[in-house]
Amino acid sequence: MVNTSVKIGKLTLRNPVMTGSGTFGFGSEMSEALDLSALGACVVKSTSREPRLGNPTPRIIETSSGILNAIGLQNGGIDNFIEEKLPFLRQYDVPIIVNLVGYEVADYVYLAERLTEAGGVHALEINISCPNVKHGCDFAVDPKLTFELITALRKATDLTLITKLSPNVTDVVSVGRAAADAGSDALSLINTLLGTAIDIRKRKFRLANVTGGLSGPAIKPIALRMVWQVHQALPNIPLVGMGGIVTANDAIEFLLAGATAVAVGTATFINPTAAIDVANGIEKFLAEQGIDDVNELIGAVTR
Amino acid sequence: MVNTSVKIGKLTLRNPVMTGSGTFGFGSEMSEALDLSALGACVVKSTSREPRLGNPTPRIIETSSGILNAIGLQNGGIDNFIEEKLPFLRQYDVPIIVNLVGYEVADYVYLAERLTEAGGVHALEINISCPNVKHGCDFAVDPKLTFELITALRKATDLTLITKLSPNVTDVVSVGRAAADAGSDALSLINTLLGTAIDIRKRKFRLANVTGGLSGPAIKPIALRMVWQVHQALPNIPLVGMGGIVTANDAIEFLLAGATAVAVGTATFINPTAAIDVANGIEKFLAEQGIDDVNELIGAVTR
Amino acid sequence: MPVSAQRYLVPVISNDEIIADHRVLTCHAPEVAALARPGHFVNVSVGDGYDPFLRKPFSIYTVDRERGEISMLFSIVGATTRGMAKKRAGDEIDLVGPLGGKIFQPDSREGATHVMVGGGYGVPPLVFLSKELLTADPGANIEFIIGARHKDLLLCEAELAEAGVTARMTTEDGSHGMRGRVTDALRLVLEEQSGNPVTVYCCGPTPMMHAVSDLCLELGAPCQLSVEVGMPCGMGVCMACVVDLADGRRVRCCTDGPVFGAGEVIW
Amino acid sequence: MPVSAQRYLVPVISNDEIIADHRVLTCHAPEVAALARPGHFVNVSVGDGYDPFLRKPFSIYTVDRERGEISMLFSIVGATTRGMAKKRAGDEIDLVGPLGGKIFQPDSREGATHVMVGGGYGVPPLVFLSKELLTADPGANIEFIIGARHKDLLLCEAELAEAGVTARMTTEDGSHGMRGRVTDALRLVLEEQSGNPVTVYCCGPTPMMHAVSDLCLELGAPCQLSVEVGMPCGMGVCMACVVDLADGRRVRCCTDGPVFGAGEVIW
Ligand SMILES: Cc1cc2nc3c(=O)[nH]c(=O)nc-3n(C[C@H](O)[C@H](O)[C@H](O)COP(=O)(O)OP(=O)(O)OC[C@H]3O[C@@H](n4cnc5c(N)ncnc54)[C@H](O)[C@@H]3O)c2cc1C
Ligand SMILES: Cc1cc2nc3c(=O)[nH]c(=O)nc-3n(C[C@H](O)[C@H](O)[C@H](O)COP(=O)(O)OP(=O)(O)OC[C@H]3O[C@@H](n4cnc5c(N)ncnc54)[C@H](O)[C@@H]3O)c2cc1C
Ligand SMILES: Cc1cc2nc3c(=O)[nH]c(=O)nc-3n(C[C@H](O)[C@H](O)[C@H](O)COP(=O)(O)O)c2cc1C
Ligand SMILES: Cc1cc2nc3c(=O)[nH]c(=O)nc-3n(C[C@H](O)[C@H](O)[C@H](O)COP(=O)(O)O)c2cc1C
Ligand code: FES
Ligand code: FES
Repeated sequence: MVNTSVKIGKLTLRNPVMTGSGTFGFGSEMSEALDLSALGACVVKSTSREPRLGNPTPRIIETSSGILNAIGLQNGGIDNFIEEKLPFLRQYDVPIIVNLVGYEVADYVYLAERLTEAGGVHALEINISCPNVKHGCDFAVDPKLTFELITALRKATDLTLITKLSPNVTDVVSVGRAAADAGSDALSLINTLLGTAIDIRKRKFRLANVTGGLSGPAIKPIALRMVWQVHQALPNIPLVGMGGIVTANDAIEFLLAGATAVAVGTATFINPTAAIDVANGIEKFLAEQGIDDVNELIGAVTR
Repeated sequence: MVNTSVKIGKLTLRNPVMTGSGTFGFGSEMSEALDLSALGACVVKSTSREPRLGNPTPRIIETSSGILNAIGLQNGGIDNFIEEKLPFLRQYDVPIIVNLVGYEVADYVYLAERLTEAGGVHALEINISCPNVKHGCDFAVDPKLTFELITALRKATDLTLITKLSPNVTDVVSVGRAAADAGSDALSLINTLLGTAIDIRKRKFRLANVTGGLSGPAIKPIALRMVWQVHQALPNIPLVGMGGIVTANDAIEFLLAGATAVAVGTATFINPTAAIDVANGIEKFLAEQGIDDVNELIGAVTR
Repeated sequence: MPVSAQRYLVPVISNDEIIADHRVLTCHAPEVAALARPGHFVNVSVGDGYDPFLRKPFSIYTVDRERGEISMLFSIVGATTRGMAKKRAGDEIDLVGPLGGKIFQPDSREGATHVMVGGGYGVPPLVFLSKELLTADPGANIEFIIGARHKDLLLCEAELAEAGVTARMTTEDGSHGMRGRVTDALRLVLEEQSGNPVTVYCCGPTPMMHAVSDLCLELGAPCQLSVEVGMPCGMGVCMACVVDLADGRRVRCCTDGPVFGAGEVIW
Repeated sequence: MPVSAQRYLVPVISNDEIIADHRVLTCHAPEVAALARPGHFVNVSVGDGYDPFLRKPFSIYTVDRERGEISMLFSIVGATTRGMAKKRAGDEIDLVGPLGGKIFQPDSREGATHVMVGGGYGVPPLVFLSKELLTADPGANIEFIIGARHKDLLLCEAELAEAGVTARMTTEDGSHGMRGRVTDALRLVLEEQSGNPVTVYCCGPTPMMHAVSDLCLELGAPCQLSVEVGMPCGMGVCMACVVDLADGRRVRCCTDGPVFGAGEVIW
């Protein structure tokens, strides 16, 4: 038997494949399309203190091998999440990771406390890197602010903390190190790359929000490079790699680069069962290659 | 008649379409495939002080809607360029832009002086941003170093100076501003985004150099966003926009975002006449839309 | 509402041009055929690579549950529809579906008249709906209005005739049927039907649906509109397809719709 | 050397499977046919989108200058060759070419024997070369050696017979022809020819070419090898296809080659 389970902080995942926040709704939407319990973990859409209506439409447009999104973090707010979404998810035997977003440290701390208290949440992913809201990037581009935020969160909760890094920086390692130093149990990377597109006849931006975040296969080489860089610099902190993963082969590249787990984001839009297909594909690859533990792959790339 | 000519520093181009350095050799290779005189300008491969053998192979691999390259600046050195390549190019009625690369300020100054003296060179593109050589990124990620480099070059030559910016930074505007303040006549952007890819069966990087630069349509949204950001912040300096341009429509997006000219890079690999097809396509678009001057498009995007 | 979004790689049975740049592609997809109801759509991908990356939604046009076949009627506008146009019998096509949360709800009142108003590729789901109504009740009262700019763009007239439905055609240039817009014909129909229970079902270009919606509100006729917006996922998870409702909610078109009532949507 | 790299969108004439996962695609490309010589290749693109982005090189296999047709023999391994496999007569294919700087240089010495050594899709350009030699001189001495692991993988035996060339087949498992490798047959041929002017032309998998090159150096036979490395542009501008030469130069395979002499290349 092949072992596919990995550990992220205190959390043991049955396989290394999670969903990408914002690409899998709150889980319930997909509960008939696939078996949620077959996921390594279910990461839900960013949740904020108050409900948010998000940006005007168009919110997503297509680019070559990718999409630009500027959803603007539409969500029902923390009360709605705890009352309406969490009870449904608790039915499933799957780790639930809630992605948090806020304007300031106090927002994040409040959310972390509420979710710790609510019970049934296994880890928090800290979105310090959403490029689509005012001040959304403040934390992610600044190691010092990141350190402060994660320090405060570390005091507020015992839940596994995963800090989600932005790729829109010169030095992703320094931000990752700040989060690790402040007590983050793991890092996830990458969030989307800031981009835009223009309708040449209308002479207008194709997204109502002007810019959006680029995701999908187009960004995979960049994401993989960043995962590798961070793993080289910080080999002891588990990484959740993401950015353009569509197939098991893509995911295995991330594992070899140093990710302990991966997330499947945009790919779910074109293949509803992408996350589970990737998990199954990894298992098949291990069997094929005669590898009995997925952990052997982690960081195993050589020059 | 539609006017397609634009100005970059002291240089007037018959149309806004250049070739991308490193994707068009030294011009001579393509002289039978297309009419060099139909280009807005011919930008040649990076030239260094001494000949360079570049990196081991594989040097280019394919990714979704893009490629990763780690050529490592193979070139014959400045003597070879002036003796062997320049005389050929001088035969054509086309502005010649030489892309320079060096390890330190003195290298760049030396190259600029040699090329100014040689005659027949119309502008210098300063590659401060090649991610494939040791220290290759030092200038491009640091506004202060960029300012010093361009200041020294400004003293060394009267040729039009175009500083080529790297996208692998948190704040591309600050580097662009430093170059402009130091006297760069124009800015070109973007160079490639640092990425990697792994062969999962061999557990090895697919590029001999481990990482390489991502180019092609995959990066277009990021390039376009950066051109727009820099144009918003520095509306008075002409920009040469590039990154994923394949068609005239792509180029027009860059013009609308604020580029005065564009460069067609990787697209030449799949369509030898891409640069000229783009130039012709822009002219056709202008005619179709009843616009009599291409300059009307520059920065004309609205929200 | 969760969707039973399943992916199917299925063989194409036929692919025929019906009018210029419009084709009907039929494929063997028994699982989809079994579940499909009028207003449902499927998300189609034609390529092997990731450019274009997203699937594109197409309404289900005909369903043959016995043979396990469904068809889509599409107009060739971009990469996916160009790729669909190239498919030949025996080729594979990649579908996710059936998708759609709130679809057409047939008016079940005694003697109700069902008024279909369609334009462009909005007509096919209404043909599907009409056939389902007639299957359930061969005596169902159906009025069908199809609008187009020109007679060469009118769709499905023959198919409806075959099903026993005589459609009223309107063309903006008068080249076939009544000169004018679908709303001109709809006003006549609704006046004819005044006093009877009636429901309008509408699918077509947004300006047309907006006008139909306004007219139905004016005349007090219940109206169901299948709203079209870009749908990157079609499964309720991306939050890109949102529409603003009169009650202040911002909901997903794909799973909270795509069928909404007149007056419900803010245009 | 500048290449006259021109792009052509041309119709496919036929596309036939010859052995498992290997096909010959013929298209109408008169400009390419007019210029093509043995050792030239064309850069092919099959998709509409940008994934895969790059073209892929394929040797020119047959040329019918009268009809303006060329063909390529390809083995199905990835996106481009899968796309080529799907093309049917009448479909379009997108080519750039003919490409190649230094191609095969026929030995022009009186009475020279031309020894072809090919494996896999390295055989077709040598078939082209043999036919050209025979057209120029119907009495040309041609020895042709084809190697494969198993008889089901041997290519072009019948086509060569038709052209009047009896190829020596070698299979690693002895399932057809001589058991062994091409170098075993080559050693025999070169010994038979000892004293005569002879040139070896070789194209095949790199390990095979390496072995052939070593043998020719050992036996002092002139040898031309068509080297295969990844070629992102094929036109000499990307600098990715470099090979290191014994004289210390690092040159482009596409335009400074792809044909090099034994001893010239560092393997
Ligand atoms: C619920 C639903 C049901 C539908 N049912 C049908 C149906 O039954 N039949 C049918 O034919 N269609 C239907 N559609 C519409 C169909 O999904 C779209 O037309 C789809 O975009 C076609 O995909 P494509 O790849 O061919 O075109 P796309 O490439 O997506 O192009 C679509 C349109 O967008 C424009 N466009 C593309 N790229 C750009 C750009 N860069 N800048 C500006 N404009 C651009 C194109 O010119 C074109 O007009 C339906 C849509 C919805 C939401
Ligand atoms: C001068 C020249 C002439 C040639 N002539 C011919 C010819 O006549 N006939 C012919 O059949 N071929 C020929 N080739 C080879 C042909 O160009 C290549 O096989 C080409 O790559 C096929 O394209 P593809 O898109 O089908 O396969 P690709 O997708 O490019 O795959 C090619 C190989 O690379 C592997 N590969 C792809 N992606 C990855 C990855 N992510 N990691 C690791 N490995 C990967 C695949 O498994 C496969 O084995 C020639 C090559 C050269 C240089
Ligand atoms: C439509 C969409 C919405 C997203 N929303 C969020 C979000 O709310 N919070 C977050 O941290 N990341 C969000 N992301 C980023 C993804 O979780 C992921 O980091 C990114 O898309 C890269 O992975 P991918 O290429 O597999 O999609 C979103 C991505 C997309 C495409
Ligand atoms: C193979 C290759 C080699 C390149 N070499 C250079 C170089 O020598 N100097 C340089 O400034 N940029 C170089 N570039 C970067 C391009 O000039 C351009 O900035 C980048 O590729 C983005 O444009 P594109 O997507 O149109 O290719 C190279 C790019 C490629 C693909
Ligand atoms: S299309 Fe994604 S939520 Fe509706
Ligand atoms: S393939 Fe680009 S230089 Fe040879």
